[in-house]
Amino acid sequence: MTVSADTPGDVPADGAAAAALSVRGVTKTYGALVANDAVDLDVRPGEILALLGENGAGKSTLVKVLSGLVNPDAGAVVVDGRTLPPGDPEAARAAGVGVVHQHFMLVPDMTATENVALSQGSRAGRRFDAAGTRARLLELSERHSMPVRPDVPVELLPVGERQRIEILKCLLGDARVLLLDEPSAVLSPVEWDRLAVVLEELASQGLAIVLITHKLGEIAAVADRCTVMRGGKVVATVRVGDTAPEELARMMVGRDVVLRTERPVVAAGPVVLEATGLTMAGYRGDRDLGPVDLTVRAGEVLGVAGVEGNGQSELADLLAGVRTPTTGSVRVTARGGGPGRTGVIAEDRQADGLALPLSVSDNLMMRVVGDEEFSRRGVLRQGRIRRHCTERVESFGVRTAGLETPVESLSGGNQQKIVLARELYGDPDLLIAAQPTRGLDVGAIEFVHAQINAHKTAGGATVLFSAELDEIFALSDRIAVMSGGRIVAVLTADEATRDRVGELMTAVNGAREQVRP
Amino acid sequence: MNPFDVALFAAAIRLSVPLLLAALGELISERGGVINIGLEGMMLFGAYGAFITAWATGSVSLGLAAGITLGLLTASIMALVSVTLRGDQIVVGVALNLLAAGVTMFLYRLQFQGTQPTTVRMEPYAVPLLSDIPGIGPVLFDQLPLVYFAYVLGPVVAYMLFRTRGGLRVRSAGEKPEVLDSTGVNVVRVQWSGVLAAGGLAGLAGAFLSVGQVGLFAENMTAGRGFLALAAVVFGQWRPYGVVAACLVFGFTDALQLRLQSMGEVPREVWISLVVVGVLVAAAGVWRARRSGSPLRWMLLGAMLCVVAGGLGTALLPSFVLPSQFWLSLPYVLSLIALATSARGVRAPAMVGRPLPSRG
Amino acid sequence: MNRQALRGAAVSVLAVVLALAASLLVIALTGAPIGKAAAAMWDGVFGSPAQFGATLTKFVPLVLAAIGWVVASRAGRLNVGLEGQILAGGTTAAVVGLYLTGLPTVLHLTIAVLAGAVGGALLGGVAAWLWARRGVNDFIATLLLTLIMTQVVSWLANGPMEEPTGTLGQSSPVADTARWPVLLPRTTLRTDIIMVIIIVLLAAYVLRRTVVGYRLRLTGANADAARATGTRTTVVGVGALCASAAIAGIAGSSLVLAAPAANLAPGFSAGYGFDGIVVALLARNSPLACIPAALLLAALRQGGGLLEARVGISSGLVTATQAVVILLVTGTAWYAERRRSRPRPPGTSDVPAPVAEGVRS
Amino acid sequence: SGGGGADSGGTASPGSSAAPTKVGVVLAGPRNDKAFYQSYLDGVQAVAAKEGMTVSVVDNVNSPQAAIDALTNLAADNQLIIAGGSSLVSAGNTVAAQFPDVTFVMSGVVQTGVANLHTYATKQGVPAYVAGVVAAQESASGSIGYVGGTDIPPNSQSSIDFAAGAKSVKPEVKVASVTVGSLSDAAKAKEATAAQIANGADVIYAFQDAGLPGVLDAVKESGKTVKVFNPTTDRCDESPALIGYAFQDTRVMVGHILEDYKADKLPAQPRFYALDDPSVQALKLCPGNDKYQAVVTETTNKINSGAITMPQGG
Ligand SMILES: Nc1ncnc2c1ncn2[C@@H]1O[C@H](COP(=O)(O)OP(=O)(O)OP(=O)(O)O)[C@@H](O)[C@H]1O
Ligand SMILES: Nc1ncnc2c1ncn2[C@@H]1O[C@H](COP(=O)(O)OP(=O)(O)OP(=O)(O)O)[C@@H](O)[C@H]1O
Ligand SMILES: [Mg+2]
Ligand SMILES: [Mg+2]
Repeated sequence: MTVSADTPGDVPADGAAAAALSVRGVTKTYGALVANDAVDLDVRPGEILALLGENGAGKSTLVKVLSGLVNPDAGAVVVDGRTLPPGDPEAARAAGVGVVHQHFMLVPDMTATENVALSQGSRAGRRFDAAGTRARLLELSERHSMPVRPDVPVELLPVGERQRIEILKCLLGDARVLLLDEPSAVLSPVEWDRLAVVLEELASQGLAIVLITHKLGEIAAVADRCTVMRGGKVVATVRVGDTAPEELARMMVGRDVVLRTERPVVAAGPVVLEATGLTMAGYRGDRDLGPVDLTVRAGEVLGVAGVEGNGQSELADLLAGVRTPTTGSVRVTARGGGPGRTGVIAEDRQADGLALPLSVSDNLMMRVVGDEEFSRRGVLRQGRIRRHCTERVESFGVRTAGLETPVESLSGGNQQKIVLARELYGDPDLLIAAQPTRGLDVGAIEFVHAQINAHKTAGGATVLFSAELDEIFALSDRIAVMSGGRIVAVLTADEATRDRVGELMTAVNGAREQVRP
Repeated sequence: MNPFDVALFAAAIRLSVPLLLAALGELISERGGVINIGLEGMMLFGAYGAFITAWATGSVSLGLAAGITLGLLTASIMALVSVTLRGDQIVVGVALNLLAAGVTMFLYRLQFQGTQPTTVRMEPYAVPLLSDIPGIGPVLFDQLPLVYFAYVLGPVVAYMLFRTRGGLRVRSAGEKPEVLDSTGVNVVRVQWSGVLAAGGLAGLAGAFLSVGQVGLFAENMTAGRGFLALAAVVFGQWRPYGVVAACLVFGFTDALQLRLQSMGEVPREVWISLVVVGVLVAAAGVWRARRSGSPLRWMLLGAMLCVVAGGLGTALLPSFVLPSQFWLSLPYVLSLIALATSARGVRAPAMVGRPLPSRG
Repeated sequence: MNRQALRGAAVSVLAVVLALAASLLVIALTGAPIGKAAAAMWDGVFGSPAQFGATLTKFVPLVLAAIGWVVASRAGRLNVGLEGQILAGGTTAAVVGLYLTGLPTVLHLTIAVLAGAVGGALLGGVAAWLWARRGVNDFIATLLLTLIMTQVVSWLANGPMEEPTGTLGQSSPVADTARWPVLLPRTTLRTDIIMVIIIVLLAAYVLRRTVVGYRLRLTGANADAARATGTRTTVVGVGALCASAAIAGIAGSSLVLAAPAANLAPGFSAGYGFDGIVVALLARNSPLACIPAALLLAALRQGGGLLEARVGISSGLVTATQAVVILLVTGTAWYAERRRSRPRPPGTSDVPAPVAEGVRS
Repeated sequence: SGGGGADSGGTASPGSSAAPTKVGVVLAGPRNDKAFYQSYLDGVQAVAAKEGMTVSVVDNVNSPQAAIDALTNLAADNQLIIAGGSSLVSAGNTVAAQFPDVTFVMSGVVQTGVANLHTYATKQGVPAYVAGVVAAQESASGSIGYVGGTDIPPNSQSSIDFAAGAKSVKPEVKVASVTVGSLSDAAKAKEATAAQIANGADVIYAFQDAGLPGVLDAVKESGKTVKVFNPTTDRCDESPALIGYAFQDTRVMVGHILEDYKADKLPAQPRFYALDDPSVQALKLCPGNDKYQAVVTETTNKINSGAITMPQGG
């Protein structure tokens, strides 16, 4: 079945059931930018609707409108036939709209129990039933096999567990409509599988679910229909079973997207990265990292796979020099000898890679501002800086109004490009790429992969950390598997199969990820 | 001569109470993300309002109510400007202190033209039976009724902050207001209630000073207690029982220093107890270092200093007098030391000093 | 951008005018002649060279404290303890001015001013150390240190540094060689104002045009990203706090070395440290805008003084009026900010809607 | 009499023998303290009412710069400036030179050789010496106390002189001094007094103004016989515990200032009142304590004749 991208909502409702959630003509502008442009949407009870769209298409904005966090300029949100007052989160919650936001909505110094209790009830003076809340949380967590520790402040928990708490929080709220904004971005494949089961089960109980994700495979696995957004508008709504992933990608980006990248073969050069005996005591309080030994050569991509919480983030930080190891050393040698330069794509670009309130140009200068080229005796050389930034922005195709635009107003994909443009500048000998495509749309992923491959072809060494096994397989020449803070195996691309890697990831030491009561 | 007698402890309690009232209110406010430099001004307004009402009506309880009301009114200004209008918390607080000093002075002079009348004041109430317990009875249970209120306030605040929904909301407003917003609770209102709690209790603390203890008003009679209460919240590391302990420590050191000053020379008992304190601090340090990995060396250093000073004092008994400024700054020094030696996990609520983000 | 800045400035000015009107109203309510009061306000600021000189004299510590705040807040540090650092700087300057005698003027004055900077920086350094090494909140640390410093100065002025008769509770005046030369005769204005203007311009230049300024900005915007890309953020934070404190220390040195009495007296900081924060707020953390903002606040302080002396308005009322001004200014600052980020009708902005991003053509 | 038409900023030369028409008063503390500052202002206003002068007041001047401002602001409009509070002295030294046409009278030792700058001050410690002599005799416990306000010169002078007076008659008497940290913190003054009493003091010199009721409260609540001296004013009716007070009436002194101004006789040398003029300063006893009158008179005479020398410092 071919779908015309110009006729939104052309897939009719299954049966006669009234929509649990209807969105009518929602429009939201930020200045001149139209984030949502007359968006219409229907979700029926028992249905999982996927919401797909490139970065900046307006998905999260729509979720915020639905949950009352953002007051739309026009349009209405109807739940179970009743129109919600705009910009009123309390009314949305009361109507049964549960939301898992793209960025965690948990108070870091409170426990899971307290966070759940916080999200419930409306009378302030009342004592909250800590024991009851805790019991219900545990009961639900057991029922859906989503283990959480109820009494540990959430700031001490790994992100996967925090995501589980977010989802349980929603479920405990007796939601009728569940909105999940990229829940899988921080989940491991195993965790996603569990979540998928839960979602289907919930749908079968009559919940209406909106799932936002960039992963076409996830859509194919659980969603009934898929609504595609582009530039704030709904461009199409299709039945998932009838539509190929390539087609979805095309509708969303407006052109053909290469979903599989060819891995260039480059002859490995001299050793660029040599890490020996790296250990770090007590990361996340009670776990030890290492000892880890690693060697990466010029023209080589080493992929690091592992279940979240097994030390990959920490290893990335150690290799990037952001943290200092307890013992051991990291040596980066330039291809021509001497100390080498490292470029780092941080796992959490907003937290560790960008200064959001500062301009595009300020963000591009972070590493090089002290170089002779851009400053003389401590004084900035404005002209050169401007020329440099213009060149970077152009060659990476960053969509920005200008060099002085604050980075926070760029969409996620363009923010990532700023990081890449900065970190790949000057042809670094080593690139540490941690979750380089987390939260990016397929078009942007294609671009990032191309950049990593270009870096490789130019003779740079790369260590790629990714929660996406597909990405690891697509780009890596060798794959290191981490478990329990150690590298348990290093496989060549030929040896590595999905099953083998998955097995290594979860074997023996992987038990550490398990929840202690 | 031994300074550690019933009178000392009774004085320590009386000196702690206004601090305790103000500091526990401030704790709620800071947990909600608003630091209230204007605490001193709120106390002063409270003291003035309580006095003028008691003077006009002859009723202590109306006076107390007026003290609370004025504290609440001042807190409303604080909340309006710093919470609703996102004004800088520090600046608003400083302005409120100016405002309180100016307005109370202006009105008091306008009214009394240079006289200083006294009025009714609260009478102590001996709790039956309890006050007959030898030793602690007269110290703890023959006090002003407000003192008993202060006794239970710590547990009440602890309960409210950690066991009620309201408490959860206040804490989340101080740590991550977005979360509260996303659950549909009005963050501005939650912060308002925190600030109002601080204002009402600060007003009561001021009333305790004027109609509670002396039955008169004097310009600037709070004499820096608001800042002391701020320090107590820090010293107590933003925990209710920590704050109670901090106020007791401040009250006790204050009572002790007044006592020591009035002894002329520092008696042997004090030096000996300094040694004891040193040993206790060292023990507590070791215990805490075991539990939470807090830096031990500072604790030990402090303990060593106590022991050495105490030992030397016991041996030599120098009749030396410390300047009054030493004692006046001691609570602040203690607070800084407590913060500097505490485990790294201890920190102010994340939103303290910062305005709420405004929603899109 | 310019239009927004203009609107911000307009709102600030409006707030001040409103506050003045409000205070005149209160004055009128107390029965004082309002015309006379307004005239006294005006004369207090511009009435004579002496009055104008006094206004400018107040401008000096105000603008310095404001610059101190700006420098620290650029790096994301909240230096609430400017007041204490003023006290510390004034104290060290007084010590040098009093006890290091026999030097020629240029040298002695220079050393005394530097001593002020060092004194301020030392106190700021304690807070910086507590922050960097012990993880103590800078906001709390600087506040507590201010409360401590107040007592230290009171002790010094009444004890070790008291003048020989021991009856004044202040130190003797510093040596003439350590005093700033008079700029305008028959006024309190001294040449330190020239140094101050240079400091402001320098701060503006450094913050805007140098690598140091860039690193401060970067650290303030996101310390983690700054650290990950090679900025030593702890050094930057400590440096910003110390520099901020040093500037406050210079303000303190001026309050001693350029004051008519030129001695150490309790309370010589007179709240300038806190008012400096108001100035910075009014100037929206822009160093150059601190100049008009500080002039405005100096004028308010100066005008209020004559109001009391001439019209007999109670000092309590003058104090309260200042508080109202501060509250109004603080309350309206956000309004100006918010107006800025309000949605503008489509077509008025130069920001193009990002269509089809994430694709490299 | 010289030119009577001396208007604001006019031609009146210092010491012109006409009554000033405009007087400015600067006070380092509150004008309603029921003590030192208030009596300063009362003095000026009493004369002003009689002579038809206008009086402008700036009070609570608590920083050096505020002192300069207050003096400067008043000097612009007035012919005579009277400043109460020793912390204003250094400001007077600098401002007087800028207004040669205005006469400044400060309450502390000023720079010499400035024609329009004069000192009229009280030595507040001296009556405390006499109080110390009485206290030593009154005390049954051999222990007496001093409850100070803040660390300001009159406070420390009184403290030193009180102790010296007591020791001069009973060298073995124990004198302990406590500083409350504020002159108006009645609650803490109460605790400080309670501490003194707990330590056995039975005579207390309370250097407290607004805080005095706190001191008297503590005495009452202790249930013991404790006697209290207070500074400045007669408050004997407030409590039977009050035994006497270091009477000080700066009104009389201010009257002298205005007379001397009129007569063009303002002295170049500092004019200090100790106990030489009983209408300005004296140790006075509350009713019922007449048994000490002889001691008071004798000590006062000895001090005035120079037979007793006062301790230095403070
Ligand atoms: N508060 C805001 N102020 C200004 N612009 C905003 C704001 N919030 C979102 N935008 C803009 O609105 C557009 C839509 O953003 P939104 O977060 O909804 O995208 P998204 O579809 O969720 O993208 P992603 O897949 O990257 O999460 C983007 O261009 C973004 O820059
Ligand atoms: N336990 C400790 N004892 C002494 N110094 C420490 C300790 N922990 C950290 N430091 C030092 O204190 C400084 C700041 O520590 P902190 O842990 O706050 O760093 P950070 O988290 O990287 O900083 P930020 O607060 O900007 O995120 C660092 O220089 C670090 O070396
Ligand atoms: Mg999104
Ligand atoms: Mg940290």
